[in-house]
Amino acid sequence: MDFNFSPEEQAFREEIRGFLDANLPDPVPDEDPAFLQAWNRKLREKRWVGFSWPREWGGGGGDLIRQFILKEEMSARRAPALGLDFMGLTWVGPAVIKHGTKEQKAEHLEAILDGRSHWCTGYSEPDVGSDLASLQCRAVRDGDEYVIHGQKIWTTSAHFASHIFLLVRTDPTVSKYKGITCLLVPMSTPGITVTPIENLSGKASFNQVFFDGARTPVANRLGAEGEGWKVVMGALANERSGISESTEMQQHLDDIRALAKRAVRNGRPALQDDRVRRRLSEMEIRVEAMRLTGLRHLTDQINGKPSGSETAINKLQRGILEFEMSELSLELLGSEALHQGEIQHDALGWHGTVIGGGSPNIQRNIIAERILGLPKD
Amino acid sequence: MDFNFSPEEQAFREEIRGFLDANLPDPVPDEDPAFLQAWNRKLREKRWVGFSWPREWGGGGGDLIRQFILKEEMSARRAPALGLDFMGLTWVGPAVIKHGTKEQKAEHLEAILDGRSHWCTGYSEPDVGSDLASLQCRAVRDGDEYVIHGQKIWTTSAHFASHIFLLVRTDPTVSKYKGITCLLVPMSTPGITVTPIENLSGKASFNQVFFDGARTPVANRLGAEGEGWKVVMGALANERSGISESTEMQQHLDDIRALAKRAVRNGRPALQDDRVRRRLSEMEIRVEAMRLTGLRHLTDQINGKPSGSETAINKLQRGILEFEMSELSLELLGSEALHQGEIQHDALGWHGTVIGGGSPNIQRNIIAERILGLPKD
Amino acid sequence: MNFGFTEEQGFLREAVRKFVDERCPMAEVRRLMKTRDAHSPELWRALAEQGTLGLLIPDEYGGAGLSWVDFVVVLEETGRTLLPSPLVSTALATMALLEAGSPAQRSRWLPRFADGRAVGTLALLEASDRQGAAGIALAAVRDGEVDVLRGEKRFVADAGAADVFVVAYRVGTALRLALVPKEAPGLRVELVPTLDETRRSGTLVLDGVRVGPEDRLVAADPEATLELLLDCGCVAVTAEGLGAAEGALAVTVRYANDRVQFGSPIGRYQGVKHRLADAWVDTESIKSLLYYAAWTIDERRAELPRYASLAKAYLADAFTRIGVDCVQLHGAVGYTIEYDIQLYLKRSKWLRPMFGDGDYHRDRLAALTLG
Amino acid sequence: MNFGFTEEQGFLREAVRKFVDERCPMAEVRRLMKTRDAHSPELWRALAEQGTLGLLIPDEYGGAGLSWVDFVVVLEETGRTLLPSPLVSTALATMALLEAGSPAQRSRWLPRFADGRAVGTLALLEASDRQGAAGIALAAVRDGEVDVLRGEKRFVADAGAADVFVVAYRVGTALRLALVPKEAPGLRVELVPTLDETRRSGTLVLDGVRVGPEDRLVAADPEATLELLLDCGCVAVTAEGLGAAEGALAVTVRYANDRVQFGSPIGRYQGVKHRLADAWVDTESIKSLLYYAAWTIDERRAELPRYASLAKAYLADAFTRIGVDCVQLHGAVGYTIEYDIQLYLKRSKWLRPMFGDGDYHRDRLAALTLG
Repeated sequence: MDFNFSPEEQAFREEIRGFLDANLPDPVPDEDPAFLQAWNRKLREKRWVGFSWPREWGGGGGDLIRQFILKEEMSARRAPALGLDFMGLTWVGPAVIKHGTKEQKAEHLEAILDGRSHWCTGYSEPDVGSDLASLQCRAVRDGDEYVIHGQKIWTTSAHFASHIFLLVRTDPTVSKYKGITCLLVPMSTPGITVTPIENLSGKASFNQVFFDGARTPVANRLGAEGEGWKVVMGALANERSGISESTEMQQHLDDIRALAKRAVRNGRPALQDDRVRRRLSEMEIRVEAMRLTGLRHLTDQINGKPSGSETAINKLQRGILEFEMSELSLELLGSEALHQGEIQHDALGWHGTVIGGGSPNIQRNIIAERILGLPKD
Repeated sequence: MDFNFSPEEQAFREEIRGFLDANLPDPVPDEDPAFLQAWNRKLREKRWVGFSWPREWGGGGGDLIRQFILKEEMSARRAPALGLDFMGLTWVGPAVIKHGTKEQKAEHLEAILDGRSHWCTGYSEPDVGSDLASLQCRAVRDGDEYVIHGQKIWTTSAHFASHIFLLVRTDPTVSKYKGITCLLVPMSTPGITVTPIENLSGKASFNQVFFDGARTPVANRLGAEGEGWKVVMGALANERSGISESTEMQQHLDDIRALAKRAVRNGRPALQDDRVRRRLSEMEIRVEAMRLTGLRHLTDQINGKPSGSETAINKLQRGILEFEMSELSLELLGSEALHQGEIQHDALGWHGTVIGGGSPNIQRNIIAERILGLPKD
Repeated sequence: MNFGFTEEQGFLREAVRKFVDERCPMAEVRRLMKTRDAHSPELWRALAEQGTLGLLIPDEYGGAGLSWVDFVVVLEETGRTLLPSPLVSTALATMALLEAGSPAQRSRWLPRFADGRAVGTLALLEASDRQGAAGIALAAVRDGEVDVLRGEKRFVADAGAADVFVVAYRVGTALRLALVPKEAPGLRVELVPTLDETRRSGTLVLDGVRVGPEDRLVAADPEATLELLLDCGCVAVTAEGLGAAEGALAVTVRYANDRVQFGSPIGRYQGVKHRLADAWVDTESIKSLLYYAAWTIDERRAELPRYASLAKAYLADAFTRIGVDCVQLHGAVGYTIEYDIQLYLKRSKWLRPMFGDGDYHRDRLAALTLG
Repeated sequence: MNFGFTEEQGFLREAVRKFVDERCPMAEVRRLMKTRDAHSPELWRALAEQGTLGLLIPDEYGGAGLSWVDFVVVLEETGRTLLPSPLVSTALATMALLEAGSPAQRSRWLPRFADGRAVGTLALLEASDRQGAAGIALAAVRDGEVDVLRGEKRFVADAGAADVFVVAYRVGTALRLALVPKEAPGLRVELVPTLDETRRSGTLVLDGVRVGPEDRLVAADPEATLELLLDCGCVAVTAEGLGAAEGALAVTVRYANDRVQFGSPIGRYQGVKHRLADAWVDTESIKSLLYYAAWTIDERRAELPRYASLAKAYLADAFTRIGVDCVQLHGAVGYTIEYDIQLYLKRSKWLRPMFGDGDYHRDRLAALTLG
């Protein structure tokens, strides 16, 4: 156990800080597309976009600890995300690097790093719910093409995505895990229709995607036919370091502390209220526990023992925190909570985040059955 | 809806208060057997023991509202319980009045009112748990006697009871509800052995009772053979008015308020701590909700619509309150909570009370399935 | 002692439920919430014809002269389907008139409230963290017998639909209450977008509004009148919230019976059913507190402050939990605008601060009980 | 950056677990808890032979010179089966000597702590609601170079088994720490019956106890030393509590797999499994905080106060919930003395106030972070 960083790692941290001092405007114009493009170009020059990707494909070739340091420093200064194509960087790129053909790598990887592509992922389907492997969307081979029929749902960002990382059933006669194939499909393909689903804030953040005989070349298949489940499980493991979750929650905590500092409750500063103080401390405890749990799993990853179900810990902690933070922030607003506003909007939005990661009850089932060894229901 | 009492009811309340002023010592010597006997004689003279029993059997012939007033006033002054044989008064007496022979009534009712008997109830068995009707304890008819073999468990007070209100299986060939019979058995009967079970406080509050060929005359059967389930369900309904539960919780609340008034936390009076104040208010809210819910059910009973599963409301509220009160009282004690003492002892004891009424999860299943109509698990 | 509803109250409940189901089903709620005031004059007149609007108003002013227990029955049913309407606001304005209105003021407004020609509301609050009299700072400038008001009243419910406002202000340290009609020169309403789209809130801008003696309420003790109005507000929104919580529970029970996952309706799992059972225990317990609190308005005013706080504190936190649990138990669809459950979630967020949140009322109870 | 245990620490954990399972299974725990001091000199010597007692003590005094991270591994395992022993008390007395002991004091006591000939403990507290220096009021009367103590120290862990006490007192406003051996004239120990029968607590009565210069610790900043001891205490009891929480969870998981009701093991029901899953999330999260807190004692003292509070606050409340849930999930047998789960419940009640409860540490964190 050693939480000290090596001199080289420390120097890397200083390098990031220096870069941010020199380049990051205050306040960060994080809604300005021109700034975000320029920012991405600067990060690309440093090879900090796709930091852990191999250098031969345009990545940084960085190790996990430096990646952690990079994320921590960027997040502490509220710099924009590392890269413009979130899904591409997190899911698609690593899968293409592992399973892709030379042509696929050339076509997609640099585009992801430059933010020229914008990927979405087509996994969930109506009535399939938590049981992902039961998916029904069909692709039938017709010469050099697959012909796709079916439907996806809860597809985040599909309404402005350039490509979809798509799971389809190519063989319904074998066991459900073996008949699945992964395709890389441009959203401009004829036969694809996107219907946005409005969320409770009235925004379209996810979609239904319909495939009505959409055709895509066999060259767009990632990995072998019937190997789609393996491909996607590898990609899922990539997503689960838990580090970014805790830095995000740390930012929320900073925000709610700032709110508490200016809030007044019934004529008295909110920070003089014992219960407000203790609720903030309770959040600090859980955020710090998440950060350190993330570091434990990072160590496991570095040692080649990537964590499996253990990531459910931080998912559940996050659910508890999002709820608590939403409620406290609304309480601190007093009657202002009746109105629309950013804080009020965020307080409704956490439901989407929490459900997006698999509902808390599903996480609890996983823990109870896989880790504690209790019988299946 | 009318929460006013009639002038006659108000006069009855005044009568009780006058009686208490004249007769109840302060402090109440509620551990002194001689006082308790004398107190019971005084209450018997007023016909307040067995207040709702018919006058012909020595009861008060009182109505439910006056019974409520009587309990409320007695409890507010922390007078001893109304009667000495709790199980006899609550369960056995009403069942004997309804189903008993003239001889059974003569033998048992006055003894219960005078506190000469001490009843326990033999329902639960090992491995039967919540599914009471699956009981296995056998009674076989042999001439004018039943011969009993089997075992009961969690039998409160059996180690000093004079009689047991016993459920046995007389016919294993019919459906489980139909083969049950109710017997009124003296504990002195040969073939009955009692083994106390120590609870976590090291006290014996409940027992195992073994029947090894114990014989009891057929004359001790309450109701017809095979009608035991009906008899006991009627008795169970009697128990469930919920009024006494809320008066008990009100006493706990008074105690914990008194504790909070003298407690200091980290050098500051506990009553200056916002969180302590609000936790006390939260308890006040739930206790008052219990009291009023009890009154709603009392009204239903008066109108001949006795509540069924609705009593689960106050059982669950009680579980929440007992937990909260136990934890807050220990927190208010500070380091004193390390030691043994009455408050610490009570803080462990609530587990018994809560489980005794059927575990909270069982109550939730009942509500979800019977009232909300959700499917059985 | 009788803690039950009369047969008439049973009929009233049935009638309101039938009216609401027929005249304002959820599709109509969604249509109304897109309109400027979330208020339908047609629906309002139909409610008047039912006798609902005049419920608290005495016979002599064209009402039915019924009690708050009756009104709570109505609000529970209108809350159940999130009916958009200024029902509560107008009832509170009615209470202001019944408590402290002059005969002329009553004659002018109460018949119009009863038959649906006018809508009233309270305009009391200023600071977002303050409920009671201590938060009222708006100072009148005296011009002879006239009080001239310059300032703002915020968080005014149904501000756009209202024809008359009950405004609180100060002359020196003395609190005054007055009726200000919407046509009063210098009065302006600014609507503010609301979290719960079925509800409306606005700021009343007072730019030299003149309040003459005939406009002022004649309260002997304005602070007491103000407290009564706030406590009645507590009871009213608790009733609406109870109905909404029951509605959310019913919607979710239906979903849990219908939605099949891993081969069973999700309502089979204890993870679902126990939370719904807890929600039911809460709604039943709130009923007990609420009905008694309503009865104290009618019969035992001295107990009202405590019971208003007991009921609202329970509701505020329990409905928050119920709203969140019910959305979560819906899974992903609970987060879509298509399903109704999110409307109940928003109502739960709306009702929490209205007339004081849980901690506010727990503090108030502690002050009453512990000193 | 490496958040993992070394291979040696893995062996240490296995060795302690094996020792505890063999030498002090639950039957032996139950036997020991009936003895006066809940302390077995034989077991203590066996622990010494294992090298466990000397773990924090430098080589030169006969110890192993290991770290708090190692010690936390030990405590987690002894906590798992509720081992009765003055292990924590002696380790805290060791820390007092390492931080502020003179060479003579160290030479006298550390070798005896390491080989099990002596037991030490802290005698700091007086008022039941006070943890820190502000609670220390015991005033010495000066007699030349000697401080004469008259008064009481309460809540002294393992008071009956201890050979030497680290006593805090004041000379004027100045805080002082001293070593008082149990044979000191005027010293008397009164044992107090404890809620957790596997633990012992007592009152130290000081009736003219004389503390000479050679008895006093030589702390440059006694307040800082005191705070360090209390923070080390936090870490130690959090480690014991984490082990106990894991033990309670394991016992209950076993019961939930074995106990059949309505035809299924009760562990199949979500009402059971979700609570156990939550308990597991809590124990894993506490581990993260605890291991880091232990590391700060060894390597980064400036961060210790914050991390001691983070870890203890989480443990205090989570273990309370876990203890109660685990008893409840056992049903009626959970309430009997026969089943072990009630011993874990009592341990959870014991550990909450030790070195400050949840609210105490949340207040402390708020003061650090918010001012």
